[in-house]
Amino acid sequence: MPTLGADMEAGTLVAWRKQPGDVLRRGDTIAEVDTEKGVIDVEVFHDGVFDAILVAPGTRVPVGTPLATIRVAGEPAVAPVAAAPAAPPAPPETGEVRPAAAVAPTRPLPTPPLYAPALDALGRLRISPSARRLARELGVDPRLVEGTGREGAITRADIERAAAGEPAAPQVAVPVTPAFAPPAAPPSADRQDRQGHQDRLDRMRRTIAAAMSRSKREIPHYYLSTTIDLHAAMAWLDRENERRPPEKRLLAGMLLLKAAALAIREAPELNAVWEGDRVVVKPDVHLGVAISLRQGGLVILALHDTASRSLDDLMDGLRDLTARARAGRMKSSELSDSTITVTSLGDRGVDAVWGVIYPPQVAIVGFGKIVERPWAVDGGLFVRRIVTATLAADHRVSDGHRGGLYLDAIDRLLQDPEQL
Amino acid sequence: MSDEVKIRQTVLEILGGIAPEADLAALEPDANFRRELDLDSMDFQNFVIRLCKALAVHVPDRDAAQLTSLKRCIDYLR
Amino acid sequence: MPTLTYREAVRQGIRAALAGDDRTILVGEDVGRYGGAYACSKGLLEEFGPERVRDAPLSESGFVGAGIGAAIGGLRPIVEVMTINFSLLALDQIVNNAATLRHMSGGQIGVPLVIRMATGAGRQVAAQHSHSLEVWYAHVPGLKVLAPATPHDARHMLPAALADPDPVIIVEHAMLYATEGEVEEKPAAFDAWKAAVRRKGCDVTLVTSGGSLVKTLAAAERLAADSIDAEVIDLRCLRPLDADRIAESVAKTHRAVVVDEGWKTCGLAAEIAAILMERSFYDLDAPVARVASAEVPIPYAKHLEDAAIPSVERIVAAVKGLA
Amino acid sequence: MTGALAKSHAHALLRQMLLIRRFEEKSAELYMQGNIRGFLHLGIGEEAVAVGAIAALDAEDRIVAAYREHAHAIARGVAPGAVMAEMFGKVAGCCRGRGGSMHLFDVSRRLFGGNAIVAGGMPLAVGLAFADRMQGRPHVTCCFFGDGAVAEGEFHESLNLAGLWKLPVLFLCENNFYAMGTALERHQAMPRIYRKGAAYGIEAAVVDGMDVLAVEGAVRLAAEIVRSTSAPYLLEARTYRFEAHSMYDAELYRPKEEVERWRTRGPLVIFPRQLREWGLLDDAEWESLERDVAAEVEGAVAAAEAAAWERVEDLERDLLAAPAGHEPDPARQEV
Repeated sequence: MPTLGADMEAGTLVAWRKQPGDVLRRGDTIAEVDTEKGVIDVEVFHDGVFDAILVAPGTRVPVGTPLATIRVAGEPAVAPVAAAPAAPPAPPETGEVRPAAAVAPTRPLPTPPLYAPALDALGRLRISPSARRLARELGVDPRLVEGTGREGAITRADIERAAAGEPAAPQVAVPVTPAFAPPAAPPSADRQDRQGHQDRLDRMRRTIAAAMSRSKREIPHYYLSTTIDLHAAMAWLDRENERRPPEKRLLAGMLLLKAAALAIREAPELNAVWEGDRVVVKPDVHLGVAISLRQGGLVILALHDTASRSLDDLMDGLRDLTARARAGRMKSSELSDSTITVTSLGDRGVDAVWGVIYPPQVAIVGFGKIVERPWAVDGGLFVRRIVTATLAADHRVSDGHRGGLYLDAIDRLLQDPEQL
Repeated sequence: MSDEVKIRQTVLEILGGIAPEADLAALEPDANFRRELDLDSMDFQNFVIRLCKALAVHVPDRDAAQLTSLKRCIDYLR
Repeated sequence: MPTLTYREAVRQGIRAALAGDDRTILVGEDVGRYGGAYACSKGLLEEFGPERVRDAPLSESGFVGAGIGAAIGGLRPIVEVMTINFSLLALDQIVNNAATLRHMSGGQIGVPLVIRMATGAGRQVAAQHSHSLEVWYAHVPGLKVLAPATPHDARHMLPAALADPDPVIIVEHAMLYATEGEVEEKPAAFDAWKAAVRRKGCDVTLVTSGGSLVKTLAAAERLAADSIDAEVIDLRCLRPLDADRIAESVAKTHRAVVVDEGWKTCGLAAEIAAILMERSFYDLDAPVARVASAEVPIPYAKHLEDAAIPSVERIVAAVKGLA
Repeated sequence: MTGALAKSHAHALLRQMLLIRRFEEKSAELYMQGNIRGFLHLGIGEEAVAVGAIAALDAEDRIVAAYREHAHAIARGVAPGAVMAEMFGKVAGCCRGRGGSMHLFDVSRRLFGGNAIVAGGMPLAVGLAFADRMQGRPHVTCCFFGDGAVAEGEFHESLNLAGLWKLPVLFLCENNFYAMGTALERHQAMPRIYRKGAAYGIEAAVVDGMDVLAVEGAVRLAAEIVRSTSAPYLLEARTYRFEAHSMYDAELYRPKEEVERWRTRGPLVIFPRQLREWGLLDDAEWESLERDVAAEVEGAVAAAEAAAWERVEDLERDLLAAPAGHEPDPARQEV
């Protein structure tokens, strides 16, 4: 069972998408796993042959439990296997350690790095031992108690409050649409699914609360902003879109995403994760895109290799990502791979957004809505479309000067949209 | 089926697919559904794509931004 | 009650021991003419003579081992090792002989020896004079380890150690020698082997010892300003540890932060945390936190040295981090 | 050797050496049968040093030995049964099974180990002598150590301390020419061990460690000097270990001929021959001695076999005299 965040403790196997004997390629979806984030496609990290199923659909197992075995390519077959079709060469290994092997191949995999999750899988109640005992003594059902402790843990004080009938300490108010249809994902045998979507949403809210609280508590944020003239970029985009059919049109946001990814070369330390006491700079840019879910809450999913893909490719990728996120069908790598996040409140939103860094990342870029404003150029006054770009970054890792260079690089890239 | 009815039905169907939780029966003809249904730019572009496909029409990019209410859609497309 | 410096309290303890028992001798590098590296034996050579206040050559293994033999032979030696870093040169004698002989001889031989040594950082003397290695000795069965944090304890732990029939290590934090405190001359009751509650509180238990006590008490005052009422426990004796006292306190506060100038990895704070896991798991409302020294040899430069060892700020932050 | 050699004394020395030899031979056999475990360092060939030296010491003199010390314990009068039981790990052992072969203690015999850290017992011996001097007792501490110990810092620290503080220590080096498998000249820049005393102002001499009478005489003289001057003394007894370092080794470090050459001058070769030449030993007496010693070794083994095991519940006994804060009456430790 892959961990999709260090706080995830268990997941339910929904279905096998491959069967023993199948030839597997790195990146293939082998199984579906249900967590409170929705049904996640579990990918394999090695070419090989599906050897044996260890966990049956409908079973809930702790993280780390091998789900199946894979014979890694190059190993002798244990049992006769149909000759594999000539496989294309495997993509080169990046050398980056991927979090959490989804399945246990017969060859040992590198230990996945553990880092605190953005999204907590609350298969288990996060409650202090003392609070658990107190809850039993006072007859309080701790599952009904809002935790206010570290990372949302339920403390003695929470139990005492609940026993006294008081509300939980004030939390961030979250408007939750009262009722809506369950997600498109097929319900599994997991009992948790029957508890309804509201539960899942509450838990997601709590995990967001935990991740964001942790971020604000642990990460010394600094904030920068710059206003960028999008005249050149929007003129180019309008020209492009004018000659394209609707399904090929690009959103202005794609230019911003691509620019944010490319600008990383000016300040690579912003594309990194903080591992307890040190920063690990990532070689590839997997932009995390904050996707708000229609039913409330949000997920941050990786748009892989953002800097090297074409705008069209990225557009397709983002469309696919958004659709699947909203359907509750995400891939494990998308949840765990992002290296820097971009958030935007959309074109009907606000002038500027100041992000909260998504741990263990060290920076978040925000784009406000694109608006027309008076703009001075060479002593003349013009109406131009502009956008306010912001950066919230971890001061342990970078300084304002570097952050400023990064925003400036985004600005310069957007002045030359052909290059994006 | 008149064009108007067909357009209205198509628009509502597409919107229902994008925002399954919404109460579309309550949607006023003049209401800005981008705002009412909280459609972001990706949602809206998906709406335009599906609308063009369903009605077999071409909507230029500069016009697409106008299609924000039932009434405007009907006015523009019929 | 007279106020004494820690240094003077140590000196008075040694002086009383020499005066009260002719079996007691003081042996160590520069304890005689020089008056002690930390001036803890100033004037004692003149008072008790060179036989009983005996300068030793720079041979830690030799004179600590001789102290062991002398203790077996009926003396009650106080051996002073200049710093705990230097005591590593005598580690063989302390660990392989002093700690083992009673057991290995089937109970025939006891080693009633007291070894005093300075420990700890804070004087910019860098890695070979600044480490807090007392937990190394606290690890060893057969030894007892005392860490006086106040002049009163510095004065009265020594006679308790000398009265003990087994080897006792006394670690004196070098930054404490100049501190002052009240010393009761003849306390009605004095138990060297139990932890002491230095400040009562109900929100969190701060467990510490030796040179970290002052900082921990200061942190507790700062926390009080934020309405966090911390209880401060001074371990005093690092082996055997007074687990009862720690567990009692945590049963009341449900939270614990351990402050120790040793390194975190496999350190004293780790041991306390493990005791709390074993004894107090169902009392804990938050994970046990540790404030220990950075995992580096203690550096020379002042700002680096300060950053390496526990500070009031780090203690406060650790308590607040418990949420 | 000064004065006439009494037959009874000669027989006592011979009997002790023979007892130690047969005891160790039996130990090797029991080791192979698994009754004795751990390390077993036999001193076969070196008996004359312990026996001769201890014969020359007073009953109150203190003895600190190293880890090849069965001979010292037995020569000092520790019952072979108690030594054997200790090696069996039995509660009747002289250390209740806590020490084993390498850590034999008997305070009543003033035997303070049995120390398995090479040179580790030397500072301790200095301390024992220091306590005696401070308390005005006339005893000598005889500190046995091997040639390997000479390379340790504790050797030099101990000689310096004893020389500096004028302490009554007789440092007795049992030089068998090999520190485990490293020959003396391969670990010492200056392999004449007795000469190292000069660096610390310590008088020194060499004696043939295969000749029990020579050892006895040399130690008697040395102990007299130590006792009368309260100054340390260094005596180097040259001897040889006939068997492996511990129970087994391939003995790649020394030629077989060398071992054979030394065997011909073994203490149980030359001393009986001398006694026969001097008319102090005949065949009947030798056979009687052998029978007598064999019976004693047999008795020791039987006693060890019959002895009880320490109760596991008593594992932690004798770690401390008493829990902290509950010390017994801190009465003077009499030794």
